[in-house]
Amino acid sequence: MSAPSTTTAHAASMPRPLISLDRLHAWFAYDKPFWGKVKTWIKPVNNISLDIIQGECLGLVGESGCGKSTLGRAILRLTPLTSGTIQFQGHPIESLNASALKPFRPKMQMVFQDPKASLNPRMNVLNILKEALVLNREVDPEHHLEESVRLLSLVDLRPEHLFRFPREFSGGQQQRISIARALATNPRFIVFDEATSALDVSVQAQVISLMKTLQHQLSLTYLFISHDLSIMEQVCARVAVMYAGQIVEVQDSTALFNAPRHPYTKALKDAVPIADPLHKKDLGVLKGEVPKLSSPPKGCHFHPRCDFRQDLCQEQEPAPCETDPNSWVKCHFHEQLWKQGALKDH
Amino acid sequence: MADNRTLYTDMARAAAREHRQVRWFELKRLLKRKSAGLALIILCMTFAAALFAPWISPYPEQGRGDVNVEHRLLPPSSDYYLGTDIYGRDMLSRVIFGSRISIFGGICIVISAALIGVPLGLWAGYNEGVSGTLIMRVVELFLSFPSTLIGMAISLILGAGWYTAIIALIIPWWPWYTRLVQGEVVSIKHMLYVEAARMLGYGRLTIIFRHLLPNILTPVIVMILLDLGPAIIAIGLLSFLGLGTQAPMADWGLMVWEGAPNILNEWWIAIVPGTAMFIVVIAFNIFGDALKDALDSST
Amino acid sequence: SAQKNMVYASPYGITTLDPSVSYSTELGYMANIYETLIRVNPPGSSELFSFVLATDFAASDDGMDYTFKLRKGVKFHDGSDFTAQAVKFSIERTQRLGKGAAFIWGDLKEIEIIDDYTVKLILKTPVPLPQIAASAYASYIMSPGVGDNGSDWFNKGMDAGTGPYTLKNYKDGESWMLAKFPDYWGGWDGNHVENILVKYTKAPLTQLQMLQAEQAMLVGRIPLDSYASIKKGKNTTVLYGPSYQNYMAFFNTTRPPLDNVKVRKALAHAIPYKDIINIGFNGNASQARGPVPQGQFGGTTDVIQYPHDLELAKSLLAEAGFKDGGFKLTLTYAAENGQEARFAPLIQSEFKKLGIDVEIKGLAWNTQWAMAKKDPKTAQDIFLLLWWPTYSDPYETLYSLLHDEGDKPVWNLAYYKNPSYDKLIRKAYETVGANPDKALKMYVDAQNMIQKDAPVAWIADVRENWPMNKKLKGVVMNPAYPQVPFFYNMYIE
Amino acid sequence: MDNTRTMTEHPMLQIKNLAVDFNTARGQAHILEGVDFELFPKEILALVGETGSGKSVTAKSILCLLPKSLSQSTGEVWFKKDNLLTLSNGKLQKIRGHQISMVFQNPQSSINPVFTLGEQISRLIRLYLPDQIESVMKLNNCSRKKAIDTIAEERLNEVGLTDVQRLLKSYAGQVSGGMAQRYRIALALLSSPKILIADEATSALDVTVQAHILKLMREICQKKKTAILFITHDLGIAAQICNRVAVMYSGRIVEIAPTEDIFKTPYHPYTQGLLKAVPKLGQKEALAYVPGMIPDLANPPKGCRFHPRCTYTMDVCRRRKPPMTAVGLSHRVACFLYDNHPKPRKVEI
Amino acid sequence: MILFLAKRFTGLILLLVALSTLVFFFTRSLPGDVAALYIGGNAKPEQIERARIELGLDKPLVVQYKRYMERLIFHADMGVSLRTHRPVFQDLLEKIPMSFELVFWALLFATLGGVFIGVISAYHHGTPFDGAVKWFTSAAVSIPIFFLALLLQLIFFNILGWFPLQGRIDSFLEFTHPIAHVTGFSMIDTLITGNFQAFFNVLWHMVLPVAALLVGPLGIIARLTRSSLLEVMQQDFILSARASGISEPVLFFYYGLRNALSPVLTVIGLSVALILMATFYVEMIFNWPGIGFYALAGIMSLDYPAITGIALMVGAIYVVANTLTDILRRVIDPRIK
Ligand SMILES: Nc1ncnc2c1ncn2[C@@H]1O[C@H](COP(=O)(O)OP(=O)(O)OP(=O)(O)O)[C@@H](O)[C@H]1O
Ligand SMILES: Nc1ncnc2c1ncn2[C@@H]1O[C@H](COP(=O)(O)OP(=O)(O)OP(=O)(O)O)[C@@H](O)[C@H]1O
Ligand SMILES: [Mg+2]
Ligand SMILES: [Mg+2]
Repeated sequence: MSAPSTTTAHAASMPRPLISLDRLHAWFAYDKPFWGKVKTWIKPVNNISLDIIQGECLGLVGESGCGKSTLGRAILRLTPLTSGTIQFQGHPIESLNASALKPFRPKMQMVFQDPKASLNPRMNVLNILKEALVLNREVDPEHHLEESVRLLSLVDLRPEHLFRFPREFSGGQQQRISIARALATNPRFIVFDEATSALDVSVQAQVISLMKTLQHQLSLTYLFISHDLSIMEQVCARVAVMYAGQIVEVQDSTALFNAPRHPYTKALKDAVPIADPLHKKDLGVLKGEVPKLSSPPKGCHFHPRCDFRQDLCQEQEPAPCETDPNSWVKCHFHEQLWKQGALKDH
Repeated sequence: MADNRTLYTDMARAAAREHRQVRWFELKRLLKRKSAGLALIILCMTFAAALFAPWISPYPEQGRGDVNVEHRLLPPSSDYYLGTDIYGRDMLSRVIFGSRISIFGGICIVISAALIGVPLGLWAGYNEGVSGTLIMRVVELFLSFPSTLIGMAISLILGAGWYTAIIALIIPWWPWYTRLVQGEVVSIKHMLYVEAARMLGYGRLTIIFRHLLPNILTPVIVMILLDLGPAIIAIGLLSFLGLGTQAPMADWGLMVWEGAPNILNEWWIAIVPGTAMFIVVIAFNIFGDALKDALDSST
Repeated sequence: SAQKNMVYASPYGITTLDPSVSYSTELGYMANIYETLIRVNPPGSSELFSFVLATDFAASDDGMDYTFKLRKGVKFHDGSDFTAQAVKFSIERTQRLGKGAAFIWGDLKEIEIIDDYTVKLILKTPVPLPQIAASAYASYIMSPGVGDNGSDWFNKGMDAGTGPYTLKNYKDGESWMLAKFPDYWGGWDGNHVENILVKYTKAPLTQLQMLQAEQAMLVGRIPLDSYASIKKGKNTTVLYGPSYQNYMAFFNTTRPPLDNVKVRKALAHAIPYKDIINIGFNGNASQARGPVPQGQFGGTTDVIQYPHDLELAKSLLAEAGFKDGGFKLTLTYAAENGQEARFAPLIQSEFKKLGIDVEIKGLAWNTQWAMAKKDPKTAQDIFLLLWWPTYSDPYETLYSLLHDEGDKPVWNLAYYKNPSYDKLIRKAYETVGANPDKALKMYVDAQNMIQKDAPVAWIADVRENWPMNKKLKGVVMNPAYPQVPFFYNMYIE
Repeated sequence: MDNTRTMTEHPMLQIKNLAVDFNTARGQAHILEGVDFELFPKEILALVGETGSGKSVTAKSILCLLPKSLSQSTGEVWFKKDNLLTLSNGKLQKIRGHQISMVFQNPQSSINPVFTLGEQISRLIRLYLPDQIESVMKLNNCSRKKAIDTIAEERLNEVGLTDVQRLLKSYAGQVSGGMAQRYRIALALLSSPKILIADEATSALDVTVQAHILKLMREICQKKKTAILFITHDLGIAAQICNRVAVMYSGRIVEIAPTEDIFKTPYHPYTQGLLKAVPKLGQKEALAYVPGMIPDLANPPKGCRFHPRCTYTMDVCRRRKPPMTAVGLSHRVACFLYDNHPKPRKVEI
Repeated sequence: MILFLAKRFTGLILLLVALSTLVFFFTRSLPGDVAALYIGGNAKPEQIERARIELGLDKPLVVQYKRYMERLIFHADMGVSLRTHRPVFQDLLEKIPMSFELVFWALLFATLGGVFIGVISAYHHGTPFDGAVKWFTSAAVSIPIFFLALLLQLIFFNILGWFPLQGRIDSFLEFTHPIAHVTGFSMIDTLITGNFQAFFNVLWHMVLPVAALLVGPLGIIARLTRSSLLEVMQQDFILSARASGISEPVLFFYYGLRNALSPVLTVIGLSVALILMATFYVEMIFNWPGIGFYALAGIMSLDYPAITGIALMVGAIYVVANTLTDILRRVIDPRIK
């Protein structure tokens, strides 16, 4: 087996970003009039700056509809950008057109939220994989069949599955097929968009362990999107918390859940039900409504729902504030809260 | 390696075989519905009649149009099962020969319309930009234009004849396919698998033909089947106005037209082809319906 | 008391109600609303003409001017009196508009009013003016009260005639009424229908049904195959009469193989006249002899006829070098014309026996005609045509159909060229007024000249027929006025 | 403890040997075969299990909501004195919504998109609560419409929805998934039903809103004595709010027990696998999972449907379906391993 | 909504301009000799030449086009019919009401009947009744319209004698109670002039042509309603409403129907065009003096101003009908943006 490991394993000593986003905006026109300006914009990605370090698995959590998928798709240039820059391995790719983007496509892949919908129902697994393999220059077209089998074996599927159609697989298997497809192009970077949220825990565990194995084997970089905090810790070393189109906190995953620095992170954490009947707890309830992405609250987007808000929060948007290397938080009063221990568990 | 490959080929064969079995099962289930089976039998018989017209019609030369003046306007009898027309030709033979143009023409119209309309619909559905809008505007233009008028006008230009009738009908027909396909494409193009293909960096044409086309084929095929009836009727309508098939050939519509003035006395001249047309169209309809149900439930 | 109202289910629509312009199927109504100075009598009458708005006419010796004495006491529908002024006004208006059949007045120099009831028409050449004045088109007299009104005025449903009926309730494309004009000079004593509702009915089948259901007294065209049942019907009957309409097949003389006179003759012999008459016309026609139909002045049995004779046709073809045929011909006919559609296949079927393949094309009349006129080289091989004369002198027919039209053919769709023929018919035309017998001989000679070259096969002279209710009496048919029901003469028993 | 109490009471809902077949392209699919369980007053029963194991189908067949043309249901569903499966439509109507109500899996698609939320809730209020409308009308001296609005507002506030006035005027497409789900829950609670079936009722919510709903459920369960059948993937929820847990695998309940028992001593190999796969905050070692594939329901494995994936497969497993055996006080499991020795056996997977 | 209407309206104008351009050049490419047609009868060459100049046919096509468009846009002048020699616009104004009466009733009954039959058969889904409806609708959409019209005449006039054969009104009434021309709609005209005898007679005459026109659309609408409703009835929200204890009839007629109606409305919009087409044949067979009758005559005689006028009119009707159904769809279905 000739593993297509082209990059020599980098020592994690010098973490350098594989992808870096700078003030990225991706807005959608909500009511496009016949002529004239768009009146309302939906702003699922609103001024995001973030580095994804080579070889890491970055988690992205946040409530449903806050813009996680859009961010993932924006990085892969699957959704039109409004402004900002994206660098991939140092190359700016935010303004490349479709053909200029072609060489980058195989290197960045995505596993979509809904595995069934992301596989063409009229194509069998072989064709699905072949389609991606064509883009992998290192594989001779003659060997596509063997390569497909190899990919399937990577994701724990058997050769006879090659000739089946997506609908003949269970959700978890479909998810694995899309992972196989993502791997077929020999990518450096994969976005997992809630790749496990539709699955039951057993199947979810299956997919996650697969992801981890592959990451080690092929030294891949992941962006792992989910709104389930419990699996974040399993999968990711670093986690970004997203709220209403913005990233409010980035931290080391263990630290994040032990000692959140942003009130929203804390609220999320409190609301997670723990699968242990002996540790029944009062689930934290976040008051207020999910903000509209078209007109997010002024100042800190989270302030209407924050227990610790002060006047400043309503007026001024907090700037990111570095707490550790590669970690930062966007809250005016995070230091104060930290000192008070207001966000600690009781 | 080589062994592996033969192994894979074997596996492919096995999988294909199984797949075919499933298809066969679906077909059987479809035919188990009595009406669909009956419709299919009628259609097969009609096809056979059209194909083997010279051999199965009692008076093939009359079927082709030779007049038989001595036996004009005879009612159905044991010599002429369905009677004779104003030129004394055997109605049965005429109807059998008439099926040729009706059925061939019908198929020709819908297939050509699909061949024109489907790619345009795919393109227009996938590119909602200038080209797509343009196509849809043209489609709307055609749809808003009375199709019978188009048909007639074209027949008038090219001269009446069964082939011009067919051309004249294809022209107002294709926009319906474009419309159907465009709608379907718009509804599936945001599916994740299309996005996945874009993620891989494939261009429009690849996506259109590899990903969109196979997924809209079912409604198109059903529409083709359901359209065959109307197409046969449409040829008949043009012929009815004297703009379609020309003597001595005949399609069913023309025969109804020719027989209509006699309907009070020699009713069989119009009723026989009219009924034939009605039965075949209904058969296409029922079969198309059944196929639709079968295809819908299997995906 | 006798019924005074009747329904006429007519397939003949109205294209214009302007009597100066009218040149189409509205004739049937115009002839009941308007009147001409004189009228041609049906064949077999003792007199050639009968007098309508004129009471007498006389020609000068050289045939260059004609004096008409006019009827007194005639009123127009608008209430004014009919005088010589009206005659001058009408003819000049027609000439001025120059539409429709206005060409018939082409040889008229001027109109002189002698007194209120005498008028003199002066000609440029000695053409037969009475025939022209009796024309079915463009010779109607209308009230000077029309003034400067154009066709629009008429087309709103107005009329200004002297005829027994006036137009009422005109709904184009649906129905209109010919209502009794109370002041008609002929008076309303005796038996006359007084109001005629014309129902414009295109579908022959509907006409038949209306007739059988007694919803119509008179109809225009019904399915031919129903004639037997009409004749047998309790209430219905068919009245036959002569007509000057005939069907012909033009051969394209500019292109092989039809540029060969032998081939043309062979085809003329191969046309199954009898079958055509029996099936195509349900017996309601006879084989034509030449361009001029039998019964019309100029139509005599002296004109050569080509009888149906396949053997002869075969040998002629062989002589021409086409043993067993082996060529293809296209035949066009007017798709609107059910009659042609009916017999065209018979020709096709018969020609097949000679080994000639005929492709039949039914085209809208106007398309067919346009294609024939465009370029003889690419035009059809055989062109079926229905013809009827505008006025009852053969010249119009002979001239229109066969005189050399150069490279812009209009009616000569055989593209036939024969200078001596052209000369002969013109001479006959200028002779006819003064010496009808001599002219007749010349007309016959001219026709035989044509027959020898066989550029056209004369298929059938049609007989006029009126399917109608048995109770309808007094129906007069006059072939000079095709498809005109003279309602004034009709009455219901 | 809770479970001892429940055993003494009469069950609110009793399902016996429920089997459902679907007609599919590949033939009859045996989606459910022999589902047995009961629901007691004031309890919350969690129904967990693999994707496609038939949880939603079970829920729907309780209320006879499966399309009759496509499926056949056999067995018994006893509610009070009636077997719901044999009840006439008219009688079912009186039970559906009034006595047993249900929240569907996909919140947005289970709201009629062409009526405003207000229209839909007021129709149900008129159906369920005519008395209350009257009393509100008397109390507030207001019109009928007003009264209905008042009730609607009150009920929607209960599930944590704010800005109700706007909500009542919007259509399904105009509200977020979370709002839609809470709205559906409010509808289901409108009639104060005896039984609430919640099919993944919180899966579209983010954790914070979910927490609110879970709290609410617990409240009504206690206050109004409503029994809740809570279908979920999230074992965390099961652990936090449910009294008992039923584990479903390929059309059968394979294990049912009080929550604590299930988490502490799972018996069935599948349950054990499932529990191991639950991610926990702070857990470092890799998650375990049940290997193998979901069985094809048109062609299910003979005998115990789990046997192809089970490490303890015995001969008998391939031949016969394991019956439900009691292995403890109100703890039952369908596995031959426990035929003789009702001790949980750690199954290595 | 106003924006939408404005958009549709500009769309209509653009469509009509495009349509008239298309039809103009199209008809001019027809091989007929327009001038000769205009003269009629046995036209003589010099007359034809004169008519050509009168009609402006001697000018280059572009000039003709400019002239045509100017007249069309600024004077609603579509030229003079070559056949009737009257302004096409006037002709159309006269004919439209007559056809409209047929189309209106046909559409009304096809819609009401179709939806009703569709709902009932969906409600009784799978029963013999449903099967019968299925056969009936299959037959309805399969029967060629001209054949149907002939059969109707044969059965209801010739055999049963229940309905009149043809025309708008009995002939004898045209003598005694002629329809006054006020609006052109005979039903309205007879009503406002108090001509009740004619009114009922006209109604009676409409039965067969309307029946011939409505059978096809009725079948289509019934089928579509049925299948669309059946699909809707499987949706979660219906299931959910059923689970809330809503009774079945309410579920079908109130909850389901409104959801199912959107595609049905689209088809009703399209049916307008279909019915208009069908009037070509029906009016001919039933001798109904409407637009179809006029169009057919126009086509057969290559009366291009009339053809253009009809095309424009049918196009406009199509767009208006579709706009109306679109608006209706928006009203009943807020999902459509
Ligand atoms: N193509 C688009 N056009 C308009 N709005 C869009 C588009 N794609 C996404 N949105 C909007 O952007 C917002 C964020 O969507 P996104 O899918 O990124 O959320 P998410 O965080 O992934 O949510 P979930 O957890 O439910 O997947 C949503 O409100 C959505 O409606
Ligand atoms: N209408 C239907 N026709 C055919 N098969 C069906 C139908 N509805 C459900 N099924 C099948 O029944 C099985 C059980 O489905 P069900 O929806 O009950 O699963 P579930 O346990 O609720 O899964 P999930 O956790 O994904 O909601 C599945 O295999 C599904 O494919
Ligand atoms: Mg997402
Ligand atoms: Mg479910």
